[in-house]
Amino acid sequence: MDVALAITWLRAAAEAVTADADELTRLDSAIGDGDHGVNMRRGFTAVTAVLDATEFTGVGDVFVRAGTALISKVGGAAGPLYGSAFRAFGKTLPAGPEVGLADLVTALHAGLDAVTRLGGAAPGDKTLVDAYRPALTAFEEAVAGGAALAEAAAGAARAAGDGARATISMTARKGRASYLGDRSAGHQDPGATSTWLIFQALADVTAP
Amino acid sequence: MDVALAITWLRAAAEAVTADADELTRLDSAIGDGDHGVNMRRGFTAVTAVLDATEFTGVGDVFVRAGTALISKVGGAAGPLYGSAFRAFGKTLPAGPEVGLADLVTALHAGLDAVTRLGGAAPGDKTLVDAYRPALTAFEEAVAGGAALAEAAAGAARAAGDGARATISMTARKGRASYLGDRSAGHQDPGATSTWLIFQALADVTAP
Amino acid sequence: MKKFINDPADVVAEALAGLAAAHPGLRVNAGEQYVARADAPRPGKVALVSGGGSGHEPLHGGFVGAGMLDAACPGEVFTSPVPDQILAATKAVDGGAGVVHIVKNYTGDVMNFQLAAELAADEGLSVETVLVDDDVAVENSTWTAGRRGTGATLLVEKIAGALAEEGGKLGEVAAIGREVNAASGSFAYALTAGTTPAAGRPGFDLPDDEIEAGVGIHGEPGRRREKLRPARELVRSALDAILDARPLTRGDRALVLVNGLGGTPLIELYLVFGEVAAVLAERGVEISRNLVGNYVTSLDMAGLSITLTKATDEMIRLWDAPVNTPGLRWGA
Amino acid sequence: MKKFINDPADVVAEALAGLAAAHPGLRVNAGEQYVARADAPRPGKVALVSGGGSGHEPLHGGFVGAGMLDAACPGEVFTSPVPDQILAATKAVDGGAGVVHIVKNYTGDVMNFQLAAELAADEGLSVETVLVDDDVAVENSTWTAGRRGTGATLLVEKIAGALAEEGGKLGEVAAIGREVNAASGSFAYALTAGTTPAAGRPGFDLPDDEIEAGVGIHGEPGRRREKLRPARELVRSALDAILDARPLTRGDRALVLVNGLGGTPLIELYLVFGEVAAVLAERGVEISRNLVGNYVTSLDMAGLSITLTKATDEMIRLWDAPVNTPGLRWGA
Ligand SMILES: Nc1ncnc2c1ncn2[C@@H]1O[C@H](COP(=O)(O)OP(=O)(O)O)[C@@H](O)[C@H]1O
Ligand SMILES: Nc1ncnc2c1ncn2[C@@H]1O[C@H](COP(=O)(O)OP(=O)(O)O)[C@@H](O)[C@H]1O
Ligand SMILES: [Mg+2]
Ligand SMILES: [Mg+2]
Ligand SMILES: [Mg+2]
Ligand SMILES: [Mg+2]
Repeated sequence: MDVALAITWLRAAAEAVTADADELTRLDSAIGDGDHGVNMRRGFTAVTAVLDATEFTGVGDVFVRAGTALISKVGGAAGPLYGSAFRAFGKTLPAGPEVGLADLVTALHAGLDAVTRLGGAAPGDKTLVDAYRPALTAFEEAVAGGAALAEAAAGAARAAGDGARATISMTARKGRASYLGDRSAGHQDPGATSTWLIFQALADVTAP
Repeated sequence: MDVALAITWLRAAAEAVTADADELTRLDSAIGDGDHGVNMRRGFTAVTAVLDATEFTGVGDVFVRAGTALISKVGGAAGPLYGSAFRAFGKTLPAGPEVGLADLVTALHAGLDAVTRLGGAAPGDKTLVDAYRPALTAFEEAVAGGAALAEAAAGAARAAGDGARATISMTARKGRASYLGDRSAGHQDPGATSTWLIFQALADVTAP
Repeated sequence: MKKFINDPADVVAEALAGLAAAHPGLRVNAGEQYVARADAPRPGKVALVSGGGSGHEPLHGGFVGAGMLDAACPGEVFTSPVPDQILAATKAVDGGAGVVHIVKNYTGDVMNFQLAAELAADEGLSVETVLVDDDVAVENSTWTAGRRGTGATLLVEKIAGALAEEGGKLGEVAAIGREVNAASGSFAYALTAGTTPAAGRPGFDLPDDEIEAGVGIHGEPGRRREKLRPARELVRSALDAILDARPLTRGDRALVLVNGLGGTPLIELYLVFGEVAAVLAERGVEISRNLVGNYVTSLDMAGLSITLTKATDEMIRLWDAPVNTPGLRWGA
Repeated sequence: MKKFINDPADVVAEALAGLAAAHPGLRVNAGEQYVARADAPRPGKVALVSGGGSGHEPLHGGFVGAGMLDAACPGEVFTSPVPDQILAATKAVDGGAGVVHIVKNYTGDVMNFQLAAELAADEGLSVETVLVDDDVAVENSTWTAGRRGTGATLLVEKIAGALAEEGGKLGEVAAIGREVNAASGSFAYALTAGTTPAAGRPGFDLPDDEIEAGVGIHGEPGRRREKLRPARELVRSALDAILDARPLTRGDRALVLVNGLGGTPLIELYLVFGEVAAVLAERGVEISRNLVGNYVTSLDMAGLSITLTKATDEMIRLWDAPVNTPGLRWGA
């Protein structure tokens, strides 16, 4: 992945969360406070502005700056979680204008660790972790099996989608949805859904 | 009219406004504040309590006490208007356990005068005057023509009903409905409707 | 209808019981149905009595206390009080210096207060009546019921109350009340109707993109139905209507009340106040004092009213005087 | 959606402009999006900073002023503020004696305040955090997000604010805040959902005879849906839930807050307070102080919360201390 692809990915992610903002908000209305779509759109609009305004020399830097923008503009649970994830992801990548598949695997781990450290969610808690973790596993296994980026990204996106859908039956134990107790079951988690959109964006921009 | 008939009339009026309280409130919701039915029911419940608790020796006294109860319990525009009307009506009747038709005509005039003095409404202003006045005229003319009470009362009730219905097309110039300007047209006046109920009650209890 | 009540018939009495439990500085007479200052009557002080239908809280019971009302008479919901209770309250708080009745201009309120004032006069009390009729949405005419009393009631009660507290005479207290009323204009919008406990359903239905312009505080429809517009435009229209009736020109000072009708969140009221301030700044009118919140309400109606009062030094001085009531408190 | 707004995206900024115009005693920093006392920083005084999503007004911006908060950071509607604005506010009001962050226990609020506190520490400021988690409707567990911060936030801000105003040290101010929180329990009901400007429709739909029990202040559904019952019964259930989690026994004293969620009229809140007072009287619990009104709201949600705090002499003394903010004022 080079700087241009990193930027292309984030722009595609921005488009995706903007296009689906109403749907994300609808999901968040059912089990949360109805702001996830607005939050993500605001955050990724800020990310886009940073991408527009900055000359990047390193891939990692693209994600660090994007993460910082998310922390500064999103608020709520999603801001610190996504922001820290992108920052950790970017900081873990080696310096320079291009990074390899193995670097991406390591960085994805760092991103998930940041989410877990900050939010303490385990798999099954009905959070974005339930999309992120299977996506990471699929990506890592694909890379281990010799897949190229496009193929690994496609697998990750599929796994994220499956993970997001799997949150429907879960009872939330973290975030606002946990206040609903059993009533959170039957609804798809908004954060898991936006995570899926971000992985899907990578699959889309790398698709042959 | 003797004391017993006076009491019977007021009890019938109480039943009528209680039975139609929701309808009166609905009319008042359209062009007022939606309390006329509740007000009239509360007031006539108090009237009934006074009738239950008091031994009357004079006809006039029945109406004076009823009017006082209305003033004390109704509030709003209807309380003072109906209360003063009944008080003036009762005070104008000659003392004693029985009054004649001519006495009733004079007393009805006194009642209307009280309403006009207090409220200043003219015919056509879309108030209870628009039922009261034609009822009084019909009653007076019937009596002049030699009719008995039952017939005069039936004519008054019919005229009150026509008068109440005629308020539909009027634009209110008094009371709350006047705040609506032109928008008050197209709705029947609640007070005119309750006046009709009271005259109808007299027709009902005197009907042969 | 969904409300936190028991039997609709008991709402007023039970809310008064709650008011009494909450505020030891008030004396609630449940039998006669009035709320008085616990320390009334205060010998030599002109007493202020107001009242009206319930459903406008904190008006009037929430404005009883030092520096404002001596007593309030709550009627049934949206129904003016009866003469008996007004008379009882008047007698209870009369300190020998006379009593001012502050009456919102509604047929029912006017007649019931008038009957009470006559009865009080019969008993040798001096009563002056101040009629409040600030709502410019109603065209004024001697041939109609005239303008309604709305938001300006709060200003009249506060300013006249302050003068009474510092020893103003009966005529002076009534005069400043009338002066405040004459200097005030109000205009209100409703987004939804309120629901009275007795009627059990909203007074009117509105499509999701329409509002009522020129409403009062009794759930009645307004002068006209309009399309919802941005707050900025609604404020301009309202201020045009007010300033047409009560001109304020460059260099004038105003007291401004942006008042919620019960169901509108404070964040919207502040946004609207910002718009009012912008328009008045354009016109060179200085906002001397302001109040933003739910003060003269109409149950759970989503809506708001704007009141402008052309201020004098004396009004501002009396506005700033200490007040200590459940609904308005400063300097105490 | 019908609201008095312009563009939904501008609601928070425009409401802040209105707040600034209305209250000269506040300094609103529009760029960094925080509200501070005009006289901040006060050298040697521990500063209190709170914040959270907008839509809960007067919380928090309306509680900035002498005797309460030094600064508030409003986020977007129902969205916690971001670290940058919390950091900016913290630095703006630090008077050298340290800053207490009062944080309602929501994942987003906790994380954003935590990031801000770390950044502030990096710059050499001393920050203590008081977490408010009084909502007993949420079962507490280290395996969930824990209890929500709701009505008790007002009591924590008032009481800790008073101690800071009279010279309490950083640790003492944080300690009393935590003590008030630990002594408090809240429970809320919603009759209708609120509508955020951004979502444009209510967070949930309820049939005309059902309510949500155990709701928070962000328009989310509650723990369970129930049939509407008389206020008397709802109050008993709520108090049972609170007293289960935060026992008050015969002879104990309580601070009581009956708090409207934005769309419920004051007349109902007083009626409910009357019911609360009756139940506590039965149980031999004395109500030392009370507050009835809209203080910690959820936009236009029709609903209310009840908060009980087991009171100490010190808490009562600090409750009574002067406070001068747009939303709460006495003794000043
Ligand atoms: N502790 C947590 N760990 C991981 N993800 C979380 C946690 N809490 C919340 N989330 C995610 O955040 C999403 C909600 O984000 P958002 O609506 O923007 O914030 P808020 O809940 O503050 O309104 C949830 O759907 C969930 O996926
Ligand atoms: N000035 C008036 N003269 C005669 N009748 C009036 C006058 N004002 C109002 N009314 C009558 O009173 C009725 C309303 O009574 P009610 O609803 O009980 O009182 P309120 O208007 O105070 O709520 C109106 O329908 C009208 O008939
Ligand atoms: Mg959310
Ligand atoms: Mg009426
Ligand atoms: Mg009425
Ligand atoms: Mg949120």
